[in-house]
Amino acid sequence: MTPSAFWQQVRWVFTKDLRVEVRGGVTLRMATPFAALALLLAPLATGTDTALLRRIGPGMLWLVVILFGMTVTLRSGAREPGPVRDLLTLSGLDPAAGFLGRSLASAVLLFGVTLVLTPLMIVLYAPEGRPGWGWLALLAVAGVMALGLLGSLVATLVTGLRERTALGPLLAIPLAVPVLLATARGTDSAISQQGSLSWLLLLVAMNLALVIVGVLLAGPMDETTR
Amino acid sequence: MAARAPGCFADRPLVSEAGMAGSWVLFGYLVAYGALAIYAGHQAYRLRRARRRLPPEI
Amino acid sequence: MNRRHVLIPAGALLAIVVGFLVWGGLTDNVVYYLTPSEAVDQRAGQEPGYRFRLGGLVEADWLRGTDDGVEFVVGDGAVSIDVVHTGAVPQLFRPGIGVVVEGAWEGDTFRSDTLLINHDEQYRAVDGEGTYQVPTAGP
Amino acid sequence: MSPATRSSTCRRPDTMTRETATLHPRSRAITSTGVAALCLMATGLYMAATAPDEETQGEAARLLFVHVPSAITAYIALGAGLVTAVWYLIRRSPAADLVSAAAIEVGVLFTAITLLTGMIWGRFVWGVWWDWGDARMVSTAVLFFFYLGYLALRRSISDPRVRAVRCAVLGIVGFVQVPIVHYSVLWFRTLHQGPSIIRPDLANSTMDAAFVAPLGAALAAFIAILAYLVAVRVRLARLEAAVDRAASTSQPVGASVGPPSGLSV
Repeated sequence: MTPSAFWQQVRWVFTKDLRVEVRGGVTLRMATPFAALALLLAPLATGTDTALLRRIGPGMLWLVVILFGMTVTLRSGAREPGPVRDLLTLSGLDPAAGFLGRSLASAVLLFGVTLVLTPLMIVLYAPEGRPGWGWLALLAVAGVMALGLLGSLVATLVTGLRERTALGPLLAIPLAVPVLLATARGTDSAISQQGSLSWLLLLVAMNLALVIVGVLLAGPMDETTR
Repeated sequence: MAARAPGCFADRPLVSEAGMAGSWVLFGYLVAYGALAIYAGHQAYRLRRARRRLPPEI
Repeated sequence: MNRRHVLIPAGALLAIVVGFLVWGGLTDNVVYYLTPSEAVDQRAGQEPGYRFRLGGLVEADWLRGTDDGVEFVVGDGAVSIDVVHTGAVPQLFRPGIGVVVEGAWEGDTFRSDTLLINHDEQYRAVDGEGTYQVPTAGP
Repeated sequence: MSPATRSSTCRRPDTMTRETATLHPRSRAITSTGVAALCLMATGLYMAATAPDEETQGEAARLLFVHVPSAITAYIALGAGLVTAVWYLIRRSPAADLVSAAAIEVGVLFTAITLLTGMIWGRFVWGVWWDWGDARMVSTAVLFFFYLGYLALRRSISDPRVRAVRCAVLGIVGFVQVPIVHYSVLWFRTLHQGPSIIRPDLANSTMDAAFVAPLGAALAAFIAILAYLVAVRVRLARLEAAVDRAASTSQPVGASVGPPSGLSV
């Protein structure tokens, strides 16, 4: 397959997944309000210590994005059900292209969740300092990309299992720890006007590793979900 | 910074008693080898059970 | 399998980024504790009551037990800070050992409520038959 | 069981003989590995007990001879799981899948031992059972939970081929964490001490020779224990698979077969 044909397939899967989300809308209608609720409830658990809330704001935002976003990713990143899957297989879809397309679509959805939740976090937790918005945007993009790749990788592994709703997060969230560390700590240092280069590079490295592993193993993984 | 004076810490033993350290060591070894023994024992039990269930022709 | 157009650039980039992370010294801003020098340097930028961790060696010439803790001096060879610790004292606490204390500035002293021993990777036999020589550098 | 039922288990004779060979109740190789492991263990324990006290930690330094070998053994086990997982994906040999799963299961056991002995040692030396700021402790715990997930995934798939492929993928992905755990003490300034022997400047070991020998003996013992446990685990997996096959092919269940073991696995 030529590179352009490969990327064309990636684009197809990507737009298909986003269209499904636009028409079905699980992410925006259910997961995002749920995550917002979690952000609202966390201060009740820690007690209304304003100084503490200022410090934990960015960390809470990303914790919520990972915990609730991961459930979305595990749903939308899963391989297509029955007829759609057969159709894609018949039309010669490269499994690796499917993997990348699904991951990108999940990442876009997660970015949407983050965009909605960030202003909410700033209003509720009032983190001190003026953030470097450039760093924040870069960290968010790299973070949701990694979560999207991780989500669709794990989603494929638990496809069709009865236990997938519990098993998916158990497998995905330990691997998402670097994302939590890098985004939360990186946001901290972006807010305190220090650079976040090393955190950003950590996320980039994680993304690249996931792309390589996913593309290499997409074939074997797909054959078990047929 | 406070004025420096040669200090002491006499009301409290600085170096732990050997017996204390020994009991921590014993605790650690017990946990480690105990976990290994429990796992090995569980494997032996499952092996025996599986053999019992194997039909006689094998 | 013809996915080299994805794998080769991704692999090359990964090697570069990992190399940068490991050998570029970029993990320096991921610190678990500040050394006394860093703590004094960064003090101006901190708001009052800012909690952080301070790590260094317990200096030998000032050490005093109090009713509910211990007072001692933590240094890194260049800067020394007086520490007033309230709370439990680990058994290995003694002059010359590495410690990490958690707390905040109070005047010129550091008031700590958590004291951890930061033992180094050196193992020296008590009977002195070993070949290992104590290095002169700090932790 | 009547001859009629036996003939209804439509297995070919050649597979029968191979199974009979692998399922034989006693294997001399496994038994001798076990005996060797026990001897090495006794030697290691004796050397640990007779090692000199350490200057700062006193007796407590003896925890070195159980904590460090179990960590290294866990790395080796998970590494073996990785290699055999890759081998499975290339060759599709069911044996590689079984060995991979066995190695990872035993690796999880050794990771748990590492965490527990580390916590006990930390309580004595540092003064705390657990410390959130320490990269080594936290990353080891994350590794442990991930591989618990691996074992859970293994249990929830019943089709051997699907299970083998998916678990191989997971075993490969998860191993990425091992170098992160190992190098975390060098990359970050944390509470956990740096490496004493396998360090960037290999010539400058910071450990007295008096401790190196017992450490080596304990490591040899742990590796022998690892080999023994993995061998037993592989044999158990084979046996249980045979029981499952027998239970599914010789329905209705005869008196000697018992309930389907799928429930208890």
